Amino acid sequence: MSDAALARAVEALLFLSPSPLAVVDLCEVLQEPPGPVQRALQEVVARHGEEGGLEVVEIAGGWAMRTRADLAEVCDRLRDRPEDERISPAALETLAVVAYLEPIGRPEIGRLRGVAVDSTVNSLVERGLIEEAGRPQGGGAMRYRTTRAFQERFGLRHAGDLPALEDFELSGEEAERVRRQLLDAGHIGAAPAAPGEGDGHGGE
Amino acid sequence: MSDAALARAVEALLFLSPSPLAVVDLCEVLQEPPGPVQRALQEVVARHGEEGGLEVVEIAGGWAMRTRADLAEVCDRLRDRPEDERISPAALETLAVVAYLEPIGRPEIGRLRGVAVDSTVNSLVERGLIEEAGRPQGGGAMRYRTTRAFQERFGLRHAGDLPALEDFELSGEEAERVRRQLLDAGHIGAAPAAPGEGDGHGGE
Amino acid sequence: MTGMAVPDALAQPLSLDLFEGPFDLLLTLVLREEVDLLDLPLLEVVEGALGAEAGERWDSDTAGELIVLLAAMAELKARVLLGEETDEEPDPDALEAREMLAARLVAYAPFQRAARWLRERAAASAGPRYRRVPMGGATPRPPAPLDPGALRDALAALFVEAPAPSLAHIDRRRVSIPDVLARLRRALGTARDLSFDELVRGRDRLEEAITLMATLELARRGEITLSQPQEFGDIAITGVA
Repeated sequence: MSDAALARAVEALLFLSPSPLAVVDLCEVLQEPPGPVQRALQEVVARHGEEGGLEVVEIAGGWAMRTRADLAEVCDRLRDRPEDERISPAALETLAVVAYLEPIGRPEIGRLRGVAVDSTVNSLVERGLIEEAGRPQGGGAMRYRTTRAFQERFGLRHAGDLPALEDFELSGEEAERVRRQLLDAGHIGAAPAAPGEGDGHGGE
Repeated sequence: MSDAALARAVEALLFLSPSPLAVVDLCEVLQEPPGPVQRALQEVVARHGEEGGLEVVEIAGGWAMRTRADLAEVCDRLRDRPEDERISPAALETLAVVAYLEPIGRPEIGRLRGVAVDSTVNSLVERGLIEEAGRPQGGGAMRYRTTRAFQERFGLRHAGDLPALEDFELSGEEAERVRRQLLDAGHIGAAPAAPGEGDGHGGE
Repeated sequence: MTGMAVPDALAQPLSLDLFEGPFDLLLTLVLREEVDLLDLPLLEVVEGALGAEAGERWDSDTAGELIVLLAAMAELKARVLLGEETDEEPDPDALEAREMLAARLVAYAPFQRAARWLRERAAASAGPRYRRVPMGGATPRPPAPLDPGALRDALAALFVEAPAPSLAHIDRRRVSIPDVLARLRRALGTARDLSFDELVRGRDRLEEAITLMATLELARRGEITLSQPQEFGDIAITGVA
C-alpha cells in the first residue's frame, strides 16, 4: 500500500474504532509492517491540526481520534439533548391493546392489530412501558401487562385507570370476545354500546 | 462564532453523533442560524476530500461523517460487519411501492402488486426498512412508510429523494406493446392489420 | 423492428424461477422481443408463479385474470400445433379482462423499474461505514407526559370496519381508455385531420401512451386512418367520413 493509501486507511480505522488502537492492531488489520504504519499515523496526526475540530493522539497504549478539548461545551450540548421519546403509532396502538386487555400475549395482540408485533413488543419492554405477566395456566404464550412507568407517563393513578370507552362500537371478527373482556374489566358499560348509551363507569 | 470556529464545532459534532444530524439539530446545538451552519458544513465537506479516508455527506435526513466507500474492506477487517441481507426482488418492489406512495397500507400494496404482501411487509418491518405510520382517520388498515435505515441503505438524502416516477413509466410504444401482446395472446390472426391501420408508430 | 428500445434490465436471460409476481412475469414476457408467447413453456410458467416454490401468494383476482390468459394461450398453442384455423373472433369478455390486465401492467411497470433503480442504489451505497459509537450523555430528562385519551382512540381505531382498499391515489394517475376515446371522437367531430402531437401536447407520458392505444383502436375499427410520413415523426389522424 502506498503511504498515501495507508494514511487514508489509518484515518478511517481511527474514526471507526470506539477505543484506542495500538500500532500492532493497526499493523494486523492493515497487513503492513510497523514502519509504514507509524509514518501513516504521523500523516493523519498532521492532517488533523488545530484548525479542525478533531485530533489524533496517543493515549492508553494506542492511537485514538477524538474531538478537541476546547469544543467540550458544544459536544456536551449534543450529548445532553433529550432523547426523542416520541411514541410511534405502532407503539401507542400496542400499548392501548395491552392496557385495556391485559394480561395479553403476542399472538392475540398481533391478531387484533393485524400486523406482526414482535419488534414493537420488544421495544416497549426495553423502554419499561410493558412487562411480562407470566404464562396462562396450562401453558401458552407469554402474556404482558403495562408497568408503573406506563401509568406515570400517561398520568394514570393505578392499573386499569383508563379512559372509559363510551360509545365504543366494535365490529369485526374478534368483536364479541373483546367486548366481553372489556366488559369484565369494567372498561365499557353493561349495555352493548349503542350510540349515546355508554355509561362509561369503567374509568372509576 | 466565527466561520472557522463554527466549522471546527460542526466537524466535532458530526464525528460524535451516532446518527445523521439535520441542519436544525446543528443549529440548536450550536445556537447559530442556518446560514452560517450551512457554510460551515460546506467547509467541513471540502476539508474531507478524496485524499482522506473520511467523507461528510447528506444522508437520511441529515449530515453524517463516514468512511469512504473504497475502504470498506479494511474497515470490515477491524469491525466485523453482519452481511447485509440480500433484498429479494419481491421485497425491493414492495419497497419501491411504499417509497413512492407512502403512507400506504397492505391492501393497496397488494392490489397494486397483484400478490398478497403480508409476509414481505412483515419481513421489511423486521429488517427496519419500513415502519408503521398509523391508520387512516376513522380506522382501516395500518399504513407503512420507509425508514431512515432505508434511506441510509439506499443512499438517499431524505425521504422522497427519488427520481420522478414518471421517469420510470413505459414509453408509449412499450405500453402499446404490452397491450397488444396481451390482447393477441389468445387469438392469433384475429386482428390482422386492417387496411389503413397505422401501427408504424408502435414499431411493430 | 425499429425504434423499440428494450430496457437493459429486460435483456437478461429469461429464467422462469426468477419471477416474484404476476406483473413481474408478464412485464418481462411481453416486453421482450425475442419471446413469442406461443413458445413459452406454459406449465413451467404457472408452476413457477403459483406453485409451492413461489415467493408470494398472488391475490386471487390477479391469479384469476392471469390463469384465464394462460389458458387461452394454451388452447391457442394446441390449435397451432394441430394446424387448426385460429381466426375466429375472440370472446369480448376475455378481451376486456386483458385490457384491464394491460392497464394494471402499465400502471405497475414504473414501480418495477423503480425497484431496479433501488437495487443499483443499494449496490452503490454499500461501501461507507458509520461510526455509531453511543455518546452516553447526562441522565435524560423525564419524557413529557402523554394523554391517556390517545390510548382510547388507538384502541377504538382497531375495531372500526376498514373501508375497502382504495387506489384513489393511483387512479388519479390512471387514464381511462373510454375517456380518451371519447375525447378523440370529439376532436374528430370538429376537424377531419388531427395531429397526434397536438393531441397529446402537455399531457404526461402515460396519457400519451393511452392516447396512442386509443388511436390504434379507432384505426382498427376503421373509424380513422393513420399515416406517419417520417419514422418517429408526427402521426396524422384522418377521420373516415
